Amino acid sequence: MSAALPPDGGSRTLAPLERRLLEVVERREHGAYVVLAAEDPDGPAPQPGQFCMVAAAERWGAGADERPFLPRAFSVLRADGKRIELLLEDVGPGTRRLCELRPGDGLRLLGPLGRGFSAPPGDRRAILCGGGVGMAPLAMLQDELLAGGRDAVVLLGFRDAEHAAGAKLFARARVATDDGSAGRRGLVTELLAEELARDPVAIVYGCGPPAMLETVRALCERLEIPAQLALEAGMACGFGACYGCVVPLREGGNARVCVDGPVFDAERLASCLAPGEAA
Amino acid sequence: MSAALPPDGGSRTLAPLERRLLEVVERREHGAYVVLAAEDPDGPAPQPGQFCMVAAAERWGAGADERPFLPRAFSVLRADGKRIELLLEDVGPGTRRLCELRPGDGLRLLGPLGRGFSAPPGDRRAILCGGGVGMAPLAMLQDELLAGGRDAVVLLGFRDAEHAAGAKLFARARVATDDGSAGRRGLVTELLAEELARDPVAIVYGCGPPAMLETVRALCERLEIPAQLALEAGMACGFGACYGCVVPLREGGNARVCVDGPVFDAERLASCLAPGEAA
Amino acid sequence: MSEAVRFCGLELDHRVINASGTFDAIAAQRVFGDEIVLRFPFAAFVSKTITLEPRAGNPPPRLYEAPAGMINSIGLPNRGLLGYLEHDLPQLAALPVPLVTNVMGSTADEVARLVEAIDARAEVAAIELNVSCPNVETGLDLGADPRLLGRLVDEVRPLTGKPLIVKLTPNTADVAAVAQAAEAAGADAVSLINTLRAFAAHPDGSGRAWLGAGTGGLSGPAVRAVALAQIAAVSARVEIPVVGMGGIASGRHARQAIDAGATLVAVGTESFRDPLAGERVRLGLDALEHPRAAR
Amino acid sequence: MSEAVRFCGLELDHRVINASGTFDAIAAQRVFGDEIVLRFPFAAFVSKTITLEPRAGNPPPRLYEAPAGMINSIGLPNRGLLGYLEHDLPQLAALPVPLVTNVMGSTADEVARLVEAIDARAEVAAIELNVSCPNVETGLDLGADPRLLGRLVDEVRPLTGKPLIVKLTPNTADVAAVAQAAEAAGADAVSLINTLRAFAAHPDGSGRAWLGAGTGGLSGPAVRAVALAQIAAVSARVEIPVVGMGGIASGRHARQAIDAGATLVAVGTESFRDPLAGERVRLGLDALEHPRAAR
Ligand SMILES: Cc1cc2nc3c(=O)[nH]c(=O)nc-3n(C[C@H](O)[C@H](O)[C@H](O)COP(=O)(O)OP(=O)(O)OC[C@H]3O[C@@H](n4cnc5c(N)ncnc54)[C@H](O)[C@@H]3O)c2cc1C
Ligand SMILES: Cc1cc2nc3c(=O)[nH]c(=O)nc-3n(C[C@H](O)[C@H](O)[C@H](O)COP(=O)(O)OP(=O)(O)OC[C@H]3O[C@@H](n4cnc5c(N)ncnc54)[C@H](O)[C@@H]3O)c2cc1C
Ligand SMILES: Cc1cc2nc3c(=O)[nH]c(=O)nc-3n(C[C@H](O)[C@H](O)[C@H](O)COP(=O)(O)O)c2cc1C
Ligand SMILES: Cc1cc2nc3c(=O)[nH]c(=O)nc-3n(C[C@H](O)[C@H](O)[C@H](O)COP(=O)(O)O)c2cc1C
Ligand code: FES
Ligand code: FES
Repeated sequence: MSAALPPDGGSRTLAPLERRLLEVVERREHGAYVVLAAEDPDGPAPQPGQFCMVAAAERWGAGADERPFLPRAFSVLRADGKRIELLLEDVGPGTRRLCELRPGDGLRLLGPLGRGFSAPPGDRRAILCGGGVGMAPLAMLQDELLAGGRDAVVLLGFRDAEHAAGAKLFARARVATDDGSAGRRGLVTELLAEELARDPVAIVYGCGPPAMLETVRALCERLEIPAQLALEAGMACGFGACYGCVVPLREGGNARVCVDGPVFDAERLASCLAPGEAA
Repeated sequence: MSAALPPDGGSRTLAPLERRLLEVVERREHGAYVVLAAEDPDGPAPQPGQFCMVAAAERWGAGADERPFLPRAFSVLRADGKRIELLLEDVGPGTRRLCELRPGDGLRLLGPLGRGFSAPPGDRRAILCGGGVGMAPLAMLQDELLAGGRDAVVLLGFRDAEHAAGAKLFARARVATDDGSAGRRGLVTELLAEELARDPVAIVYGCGPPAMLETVRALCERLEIPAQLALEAGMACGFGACYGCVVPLREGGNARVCVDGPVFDAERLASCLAPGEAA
Repeated sequence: MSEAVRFCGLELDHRVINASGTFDAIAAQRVFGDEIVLRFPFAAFVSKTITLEPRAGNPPPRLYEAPAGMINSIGLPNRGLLGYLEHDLPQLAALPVPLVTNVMGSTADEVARLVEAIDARAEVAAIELNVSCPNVETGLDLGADPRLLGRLVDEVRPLTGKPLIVKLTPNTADVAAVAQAAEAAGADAVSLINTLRAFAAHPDGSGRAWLGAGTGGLSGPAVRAVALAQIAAVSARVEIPVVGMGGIASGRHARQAIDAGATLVAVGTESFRDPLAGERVRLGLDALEHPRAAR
Repeated sequence: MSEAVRFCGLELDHRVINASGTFDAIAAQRVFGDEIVLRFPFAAFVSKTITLEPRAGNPPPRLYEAPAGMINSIGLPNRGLLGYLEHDLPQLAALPVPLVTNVMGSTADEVARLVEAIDARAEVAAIELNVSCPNVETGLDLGADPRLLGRLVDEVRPLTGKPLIVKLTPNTADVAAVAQAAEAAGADAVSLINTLRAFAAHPDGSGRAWLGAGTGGLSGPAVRAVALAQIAAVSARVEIPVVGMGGIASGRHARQAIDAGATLVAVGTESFRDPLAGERVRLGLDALEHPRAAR
């Protein structure tokens, strides 16, 4: 059981100060993704959208260029007070090492961290829109919404069918793929636009690559529909210590994704793209 | 089959220029020691006393203090043209990582390197005297001597019975242990002194910790008995490139253990102890 | 079990503090709650660098992972002196340990104004002067030249009765000469090392800089051996206490810095990997100092 | 497939050479036989540093393994100028690539005598001047101060018509200023970085130095980001070609150094891990430059 969705982002589940040493108890593959489950008896119930800083307990490092060195950030896919699940996509030395882990191996985990999603205001319908591995924080959010008796439309976009296999992690979801090999051919943001056209009394929960998030942000801004977007940023610490993970705010200045986010109200963001990055 | 013992140290088996990627095919424990065997179809037959520079193919590094970084030196325990065996004692991050390897894992190996033992001059009886993991280069030497129809007395010293289990790697051997838990209680150099007293027409082949080697050296010097000692030194490269592995010579100047040794005629050495080290 | 230690007249519970800019006690309270105050990992808290005017810091990306370390181009974001005094100071003053405020200015006048303002605040136990700011004319770090640094410390020394720690730059030919100049001008202590100037190449192979600011500073285990050499060189030439840092990640590393001459050690990058790194370093250090008691 | 490159008038088969003191072509022939000559990994061979008189080098231990790198205190053992000319030079001249002789002296006079003697030998294609020798008076590296270095290069430049490469020290505040001084005094190229001054603590925890010589120099991947920053800083300020080195272990790293401004790259520590590292770096670099052809 995750912690209930807070009415707004003010409250958060606090992280125990210690990095916990957890044991991996299950490793499943879902197409291109790996789900790692670890026993976490002392972990508090995270809110949907919170994340953890994770490292393998053994041999963290010594990959290409002697990396990884720092821990890596991962959304909580699901957590029930006894175990925690993470969704991984192998994109570099850190995720590769974690994808190697097998039941019995150790994991160092700090969390839950950050500010998660908050409950849909009023009776707005929740539309969860995820791109690729960005679906991770939406799974627990859907569970929570459904458990609370609310609707939760899930729209997911993937490169291809191999990645779309990840959609099985959701109670139900509609899928788009770039190459049409699963679900609709096209972008998940096209599904979102249709969904919002059908019924604009909605709130959008988004997580995915910057270009996708930026499309979601711009769309919701134009339609004046509230959105909560979970951002990513390179992180060293995950708890506000390094000031490395900043994102510029529309109101001026920067916010730290790890403590002020990762979930932001879309209206606070000027753009979801990195400076100089094209959509 | 190892290469025949050369009449003197002038000839050596050359190393292929490439680090070979070998597959571990067997891992055995002998008390405190691990024997790793790897398939090595392209490896030339090494001479007894030659060594290799070895690293795990995967995850070399990331131990305590982010080490190991450099490859590690290991004597060839045995090699038969198809496979090579190494004897390991876990004393730090490099040997620990290698001791973790299991059949199917990869090993990077450069060698055979260095100058090995040479044949006993005239009809001198060969006495092989090893301390701890220093027994490694003596195993192939004994095989070679016995195959050549010569006698080869092996004397081995160990801390305790757990380590003395390594003596099983030899056709036959007499053992001393510090605590008397196996073989004679005492030092292997006491066995050696007795052996030499019995019949001084001998040559001593020694390998082991500095203090033991120094005792062997001093004993043989006093008795005017020739000795060939295989030294250890911290090494970065193993092929003469770094000048890191030097040992001072009696004749003045330094020799590089990796290319001028590891086997030295005892009379060339001033002392087997590191500068400032007590026996 | 740790022994108290005197440092520039301050009584500290043990020898392990944080490196400036690598721990945000206020953010940590939002994340970990009161636990971080109850179990504060450091014997003193060093603020990140405060400048006269607010700074947004550098554009992202600000972080790069290097072999056994990291490169940062954070760019000293801070609320500026007034923001610090109003907003941060009251919260930091509530921490259970003495507060060291780290300041930087690009001219002696700026530094003087910072030092005067901080001096006026009783909540602050000591001032650390970051002299790794690039000199506007030469582009070199302000603290790279012994004469320039001596002059700077000379000017600001009279402005405060609080202990003045000069945080040296490692990007210099003769760090011990710079430390001597700081000592001669009245510094109460020196701290080192700050990050080594470093370049992070874009992982896309384009040859562009990865960091938003172009270059950055290297920290973590990769720099530890350089730090130990500089700590030893400085300790051999000054009488004032030395705060040693750079890649310290265990009690053994702390011990090495102390053996090289440091009175206190500071933990920086390792706190990013583990928020309790400071406590771990202290316990490790205790165990080395009292090997029996630790069993 | 690699493209030939001109460097100070020399025609080299490709851009990858060895770093001085990290490859011994003569010893390699004893170990690997003629294979090392037939498949020589470098486009030029740089000798280890030669001094006027023979040197035994430092007492062991000379090596220490550091996070992502190593610290050495080899101490420049060599046969001295005469021994080099008589014993080493004939063998090195037989290598299939141009020979660069690296020399070091602790006074301008010593350097002058070395340069004159090497200049007289047609087998030598270029001279590299190692200025990381400690100045007897200051203890700083000879090459740490732009004025001192400029004067030194001024004195020895007229003594040879061969290309003169000045190998800079990284242990300085402003490496670009030193490079400019070398250029102004007539150097044909600069090479960098040499090792960073570093301390290796004894693993027994006693606080003693591990290395026989007390301190040493850090090299390997740990220093790569520092090297790239210095290569970029120097390349931006001089017109003469730059030889980039420091932690280069792959074609991608070589590419980064070239993008930072280097004309050639040198492989040092990585050759210890793999005698064919030079070839691997060259092939990796080729593959990045001709991505299609490499498939
Ligand atoms: C809040 C949050 C939640 C996340 N949740 C998930 C999740 O649930 N599942 C998941 O799979 N991923 C998640 N991520 C992303 C995940 O953290 C990254 O994929 C991971 O850090 C990549 O590490 P790596 O070592 O595998 O790859 P890296 O090599 O670190 O590459 C990842 C990216 O980092 C950059 N990069 C490359 N080299 C360097 C370098 N030397 N230094 C710095 N940056 C470099 C590049 O942009 C590269 O594309 C999340 C990230 C955040 C911030
Ligand atoms: C020619 C030769 C043949 C050998 N044959 C064998 C063999 O057959 N079997 C076998 O088990 N061993 C053999 N050895 C020894 C083996 O190479 C070492 O045990 C191994 O290198 C240890 O590496 P490690 O990482 O496990 O331990 P390390 O941590 O490297 O510790 C080993 C020793 O190195 C020193 N040390 C500690 N830290 C450092 C540091 N940071 N930098 C440098 N030195 C440090 C200390 O003296 C320590 O006791 C041989 C060595 C040589 C030279
Ligand atoms: C992300 C980051 C931010 C830093 N910010 C500051 C700062 O604001 N002021 C300062 O004096 N030093 C700053 N430093 C330098 C550290 O205080 C310390 O000197 C350096 O990182 C070396 O220690 P370490 O290797 O333990 O991190 C910063 C270092 C890092 C990594
Ligand atoms: C063991 C060793 C010996 C070295 N000897 C010399 C030398 O004789 N002359 C010299 O100019 N540089 C010497 N160097 C420095 C290297 O040439 C090179 O500048 C430095 O190691 C950085 O490159 P790397 O990180 O690729 O090793 C030596 C370096 C090492 C590691
Ligand atoms: S990751 Fe360090 S402040 Fe956000
Ligand atoms: S180990 Fe490098 S020269 Fe011997």
